[in-house]
Amino acid sequence: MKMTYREALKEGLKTALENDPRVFLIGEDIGAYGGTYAVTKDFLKIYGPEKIMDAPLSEAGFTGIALGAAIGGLRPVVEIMTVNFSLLALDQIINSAAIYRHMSAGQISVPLIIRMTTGGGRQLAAQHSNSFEGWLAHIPGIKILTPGTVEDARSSLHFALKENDPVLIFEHALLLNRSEEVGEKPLLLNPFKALVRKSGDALTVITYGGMLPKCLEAAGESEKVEVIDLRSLRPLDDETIFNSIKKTHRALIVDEGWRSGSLSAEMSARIMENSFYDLDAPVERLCRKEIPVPYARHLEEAAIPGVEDIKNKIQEMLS
Amino acid sequence: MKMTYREALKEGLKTALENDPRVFLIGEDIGAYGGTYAVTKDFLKIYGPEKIMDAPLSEAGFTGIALGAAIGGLRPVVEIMTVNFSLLALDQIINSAAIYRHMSAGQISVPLIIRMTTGGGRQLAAQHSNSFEGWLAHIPGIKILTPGTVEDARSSLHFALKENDPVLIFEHALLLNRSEEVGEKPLLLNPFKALVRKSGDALTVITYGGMLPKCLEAAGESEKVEVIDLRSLRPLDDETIFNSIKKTHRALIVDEGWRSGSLSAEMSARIMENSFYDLDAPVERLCRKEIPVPYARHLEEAAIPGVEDIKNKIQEMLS
Amino acid sequence: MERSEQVRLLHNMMRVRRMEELCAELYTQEKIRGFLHLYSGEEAVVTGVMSLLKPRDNVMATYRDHAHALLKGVSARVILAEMYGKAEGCCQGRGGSMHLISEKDRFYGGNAIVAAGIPQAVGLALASKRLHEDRHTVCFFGEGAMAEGVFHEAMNMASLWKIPILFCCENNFYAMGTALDRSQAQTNLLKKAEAHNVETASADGMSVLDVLEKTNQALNFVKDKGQPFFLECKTYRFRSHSMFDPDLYRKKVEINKWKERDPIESFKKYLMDEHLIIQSDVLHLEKKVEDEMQDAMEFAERGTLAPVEELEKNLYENDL
Amino acid sequence: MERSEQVRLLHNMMRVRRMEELCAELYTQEKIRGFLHLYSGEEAVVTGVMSLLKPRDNVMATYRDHAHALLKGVSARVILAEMYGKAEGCCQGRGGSMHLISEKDRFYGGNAIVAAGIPQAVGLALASKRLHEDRHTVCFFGEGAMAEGVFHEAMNMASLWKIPILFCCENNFYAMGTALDRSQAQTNLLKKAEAHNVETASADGMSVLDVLEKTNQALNFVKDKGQPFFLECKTYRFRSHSMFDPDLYRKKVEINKWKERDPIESFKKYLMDEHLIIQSDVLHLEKKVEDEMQDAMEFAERGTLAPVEELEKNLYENDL
Ligand SMILES: Cc1ncc(C[n+]2csc(CCOP(=O)(O)OP(=O)(O)O)c2C)c(N)n1
Ligand SMILES: Cc1ncc(C[n+]2csc(CCOP(=O)(O)OP(=O)(O)O)c2C)c(N)n1
Ligand SMILES: [Mg+2]
Ligand SMILES: [Mg+2]
Repeated sequence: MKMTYREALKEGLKTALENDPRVFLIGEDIGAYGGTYAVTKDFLKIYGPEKIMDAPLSEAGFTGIALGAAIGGLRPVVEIMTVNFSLLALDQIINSAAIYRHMSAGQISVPLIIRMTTGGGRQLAAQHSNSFEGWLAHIPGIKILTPGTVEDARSSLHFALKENDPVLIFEHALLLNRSEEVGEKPLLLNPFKALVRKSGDALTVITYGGMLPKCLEAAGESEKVEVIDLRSLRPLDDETIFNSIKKTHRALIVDEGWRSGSLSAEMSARIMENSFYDLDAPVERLCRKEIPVPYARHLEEAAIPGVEDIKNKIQEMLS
Repeated sequence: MKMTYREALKEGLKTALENDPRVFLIGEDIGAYGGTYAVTKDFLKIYGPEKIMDAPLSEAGFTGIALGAAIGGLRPVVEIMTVNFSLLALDQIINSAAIYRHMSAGQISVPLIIRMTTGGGRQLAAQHSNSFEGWLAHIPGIKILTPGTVEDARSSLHFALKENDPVLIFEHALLLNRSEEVGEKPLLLNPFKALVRKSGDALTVITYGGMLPKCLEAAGESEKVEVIDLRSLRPLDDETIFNSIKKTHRALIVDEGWRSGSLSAEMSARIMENSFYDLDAPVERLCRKEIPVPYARHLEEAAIPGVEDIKNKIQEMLS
Repeated sequence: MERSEQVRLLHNMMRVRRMEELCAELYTQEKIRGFLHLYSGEEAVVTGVMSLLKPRDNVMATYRDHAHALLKGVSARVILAEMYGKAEGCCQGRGGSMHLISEKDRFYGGNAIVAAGIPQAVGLALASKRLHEDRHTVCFFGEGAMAEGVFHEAMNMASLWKIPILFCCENNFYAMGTALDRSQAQTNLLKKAEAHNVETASADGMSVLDVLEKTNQALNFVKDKGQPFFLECKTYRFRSHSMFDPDLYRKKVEINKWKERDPIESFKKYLMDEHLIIQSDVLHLEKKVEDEMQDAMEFAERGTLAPVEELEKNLYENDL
Repeated sequence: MERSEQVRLLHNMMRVRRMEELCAELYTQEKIRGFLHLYSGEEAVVTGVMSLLKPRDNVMATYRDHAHALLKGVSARVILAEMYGKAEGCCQGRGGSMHLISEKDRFYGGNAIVAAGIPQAVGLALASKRLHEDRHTVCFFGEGAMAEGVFHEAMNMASLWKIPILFCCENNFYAMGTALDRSQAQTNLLKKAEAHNVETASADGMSVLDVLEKTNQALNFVKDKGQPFFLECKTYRFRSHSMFDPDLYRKKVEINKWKERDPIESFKKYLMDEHLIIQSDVLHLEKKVEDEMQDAMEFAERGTLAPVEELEKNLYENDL
C-alpha cells in the first residue's frame, strides 16, 4: 500500500500512544490546531488532553517538564515545531538530559524523546530553515535519528521508545508529502545501522534525511554510484561506510547542514582516519552555503544543494 | 614585564572602556562581586553602574538587550560566566545576532561582543567544564576568537571592537593565572591569522586556547614538531596549516572539545580536501573523551588531553 | 482631535486592511510564498500606536509585521517587493513576509522567533537613552509571547534599569491554535507586567481612539518617568493564524461576534455619525488606497531578482 | 508538637551546620575541590520543609545541596565520599558537591545550572500525578533563580495544568554578589508567583517552626487542591557564596544582624526557655553529630577511586 511520510509519523505516534500508557505528547499546537504540519491532526479528540498536551510558548520549560516526567517514569514525546526553536531548549537538552545518566553513575535514566521538523526548501527564510541535526550530533549522551524514508519515519518512534536515553528525531519538512509503497506492518529495521540504499562501485555517496531522495535521484541508474543512508547521526555506523569505500575508493558526503564543523566534517575525518589507504582521492563534501537561508526562491535554491548540484558533483568526482 | 592572562584581559577591557564611550560591560556578577574569575575586580567602583552592568540571572535576556544596544549604536561587551550558560542565550546569538546583517541585506550591523570562560580542568564537573567554542564555530555570521597566550588575551577585545559583527571570545579558565613576558604596549597581532608558535619539520600540531601551552610543552625542543595556534576558529586560517603540511606531511589536531563533529573534524576534513597529496599519513585527532566531564580529579584528567597524552600521540605519529 | 487626523487614522486602517487582503490574494496566486501572517481585524492597534510615533522612533515587531512596517513609513512598494522575493524589497528578498526590516525607517523587524525581539527592543531603548537621543522605542508582541521566559527577563531588566520603552501587547486571545486560557494560567496579562513592577494599562484594541488615547498616556509616562510601560490592546484576528492554518480551533460565533466590532467599520460609522465624513470621502479613501496598493503590486511585479552571485554577500561587514 | 520531634529538628539543623563547617575545613585542606557552596545560616529552611517529607517524596535542589541530600536520607558518608571524588560517593565521584544525586532516596540533585531544575521538578510531579503515586514533590531554588525565564515558564505550566508541587524559594537576598534589589525590579517575590495564579505564602526562614508550619499548610493545599504552591523562606547565608568568593559585597553589620538570628542558636534557646531540653541534651546532640561526621569523613578518606577504565561507562544504558 501507499503511505506518506506524514502518515507514517502519524502511525508511529498512534501506535505508541495506544500500546504504552506512559506515553504522552507535549508541544506547541499539537492539539487544538492539529500540529503545524498536521501530523497530530485529530489526536486531541481521540486521546484527550492528558495524552496530547498543548503547551504554551515555552520551549525550555516544556522540554524541562518532559525531562522530569521521563525521570519520573513517563515516556514523553516532545514536539518542537521547528528545529530553530530548539535553541531555546538546548540548556535542558545538553546541560541536563544528556548528562544525567553518566553524572549520576547510572542512577538516572532519561527516556526523553524529542521530535522536530528540520530543513529548508519552503521559503521560510533564516529563522525557520536550519538543519541542526548534524551539529547536535556533537553532543554525547543523546541519540539522533534522521528518517529519510517513509519506512524509517514509520518506525523511528518505535525504536526511540526502546531506548532508555534521550533520543532526538529530526523529520524533514520536505519529506512529509512523499509517499512510498510499504507493507501492512512496519519492517522495523534497526535505525542505528546505516543502509546501502543503492549500490555502485566507483563512488560512495553518504547522506541522510531530506538529502536522501535528492541523492538517489541524482545517482539515477548509474552503476558507479553507491548511496548510503546514515539514518542515525549519533551513534554513527561507520563500518558500513568503510566497507563501501573499500570497494569504491571514493566518497562524497551530502549534508543539508552548513559545512564547517558539521557532520560532514566528522564523516570525512573518520574516513581519513580509517580508510586513508583505501582512498583514491580526497573525500568531498556538498553542503548548504554558509549563510542564513534567504527567502527568495532562487536564492534559497542556490543556498541548499539540489539534485543538479549533486549530479554535477558526482560527475566531477567520477571523471 | 610580566603579565598574567587575567591582567591582560583586564587591560583590554579597561582600554576599551576608556577609549570608546559607547563601550559598556554587562553580565552576571561583573560588578559588586568583581567577576567570577576576578577579571573585572574594582571595575564597578572605577567606571560606575552604567558602564559595568550587573545583570540578573537572565542569560537570554541580557544577551538580547546587548544585541539591541549594539544595533542601536552602543558597543556592549557581554560576559557569560561559563560557557555552559551560553546555551541559555543561543537563540539570541544564532537565530538573531548571526543573521541580521545578511537577512537585512546589509542594513543592520550587530557589533556585539560576548566573552566567556571556557574549558575544563578545575573539577567543576559536567555543567561547568565544556569547550563549546569549536562547536559554535559551525555558525556563519559570528566570529570566534580563542586567545591562547597572554599577548593574544591582551588584544582580542581590541580587534573584536574593530569588527562590526558579533564576535565571541573564549577565555580559558586554566590560563588565567599564566604569566608571560610582554612589552609595554600590546603587539596587536591580527587575530584572524594562525601563528606558527614553534617550528618543526615532521609533524604539524594544530591547536588553540587552553591546549596551546600543553602542546608546546609536549613538543618541547623537538625539531620535528611544528605547533600552530589557530587563534581564530571562525574564520579559520587554513593557508597557514596547508603550508605547514607541505613541509611536514603529517598533522595532529589537539582540541579540548568533544571529538565527533567538532572543529577538529573540520580541520581534518579541510586538510584532506586541500592537502591530500601532501599527506604521508592520515591526520589524527586528540580530543576530550565523549562524556560529560566528571568531578573526580583522576577521572577529569583521564577525560581531557594532558601533556602526557599529547607527547605519546606525537611519539606514536613520529615513529 | 483634528478632523484631518481622524481621517488619517481611518485611511491608515484601510491601507493596512487592503494590503493584507491583497497579500492573501497574491498568496493563493503563489506570488508570495513561505509563511504569511495577516493582521486583518487588528488594525486599530497598530494605527493607534503608530499615529503617535515619528520617523525617528524605534519600532520592533513580530512575524505579523506588514502593518507595522507600512505605518512606520516603509512603502507598500518595498514591502510587496520583499514578499515577492525581489531585489527591490526592503531586504532584497532575503527576509520575506516575516522579516521586513528597514533600518532607515528605524523599523527593526520582523522577527520570526516569538518573543526574541523583546529584549532586543529593550536594548534599542537602552542605546537611545545612553546616547541621549530623543526617540521612543515601541515593542509589539502577541499575548502568546508572554509565556516565553525571555519576556519576563526583559521586563524585569527594563524595569530595574528604568529603560524608557513601550511594550505593546497585541492580545488577540490566540497563539496559533492555542487560546489564551488554554496556555496561560493567569489570563489577566497586566499581572505579568506588575510582577516586574512595570506600570500598565489595557486598551480596547478594536477602537483606534481608545488605543490612541492609552498610547498617548503611556508614551507620556515613558518619557516623563524614563520607565517602561506595558499596554495591552485587546483585539482579534479575523483570519487564520497564517495562510497554512485551517483555523479548526475557533468557533464561528466567536469570530462573528468580533467581526461585528470591525475596527474600520465601527470607526467609519463613528465618523459618519459625527458628520466628520460622508460616503464620498470613504470612496475617495478607498480609491487612494487601491491606487497605492495597485502601484505597489505593479512595482513588485516589475521587480528584479537579486543576483545569485551576491548570495554570500553581507554575511559580515567585510566579506571574507 | 512532640518534644522528640522538636529535638529532632534541632538535631537535624546541627547536622547540617556541622557537615557544612566540616566541608569548609576539608576544602582548605584540598580534600574537596571544585566549587563548594555552603548552607550555613539557612538550616531552618531545609529542616523545616524536610521534616514533613517521607522517603517516597521527590526533592529537587540546586548546587547548594548538601543539606538537602542529607535530610532527604542520603548518608553523610556517601555525601562526603562524593565530595572526595570517591567511588563510594552517591555518584561514584562523578558529580561532586554541586551534583549530589541519589535516586533511591528520590533526591534528584544537585543541578548547577541555576533554575534548570525547576521545570524538571514540575515534570517529576506530573509523573507522580499521572501514575497516581502518593508522593509530594518539592523543588528548592534561590531567589536569584526567579530572574531566569524558565522559572516563569515552569510556574505557568504547573499552575495551568494543576500540577501538585511545592516550590520552595530560599530567599537569602543575594545571588552570588548581586543583591535582590539590584537584580529584580519587583522584590516582593510572591507577586511573581501570583503572575501565574499560584497560591503563595512567606515564612521566616530563620525560624524552623515557622517554616514547618507554613510548609505544612502548603503541602496540605497542594495535596487537597492538586495545585502548585509557592513558599518563600526569608533567610541568609552566613558564609560567602562559594569558597571562591571573597564576599566583598555584603556589609559586616548586615551579616552580623542576621547572625544574631542564627536559626540553631535561637531554636536552642527557645527549647531551653521552654524547658524542653537542658544543656546536657545539647552536648549529647553535639557528640552524636560529631560522631556521625567523623565517621563520614573516615569513610570518605578510606574510599577508593573509581577505575579509569569505567570512565566512559553509563553514557547510555547500553554502552555502545
Ligand atoms: C520560539 C518560537 N516558538 C514557536 C513559534 C511558532 N509560532 C509562530 S507564531 C506563534 C503564536 C504566537 O502567538 P502570539 O504571540 O499571541 O502572536 P499572534 O500570532 O497571535 O499575533 C507560534 C507558536 C515561533 N515562531 N517561535
Ligand atoms: C544559568 C546559570 N547562570 C549563572 C550561574 C552562576 N551562578 C551560580 S549560583 C548563582 C547565584 C544564584 O543565586 P540564588 O538563586 O539566589 O541561589 P543562592 O546561591 O543564593 O542559594 C550564579 C549566578 C549558574 N550556575 N547557572
Ligand atoms: Mg496572539
Ligand atoms: Mg540567593
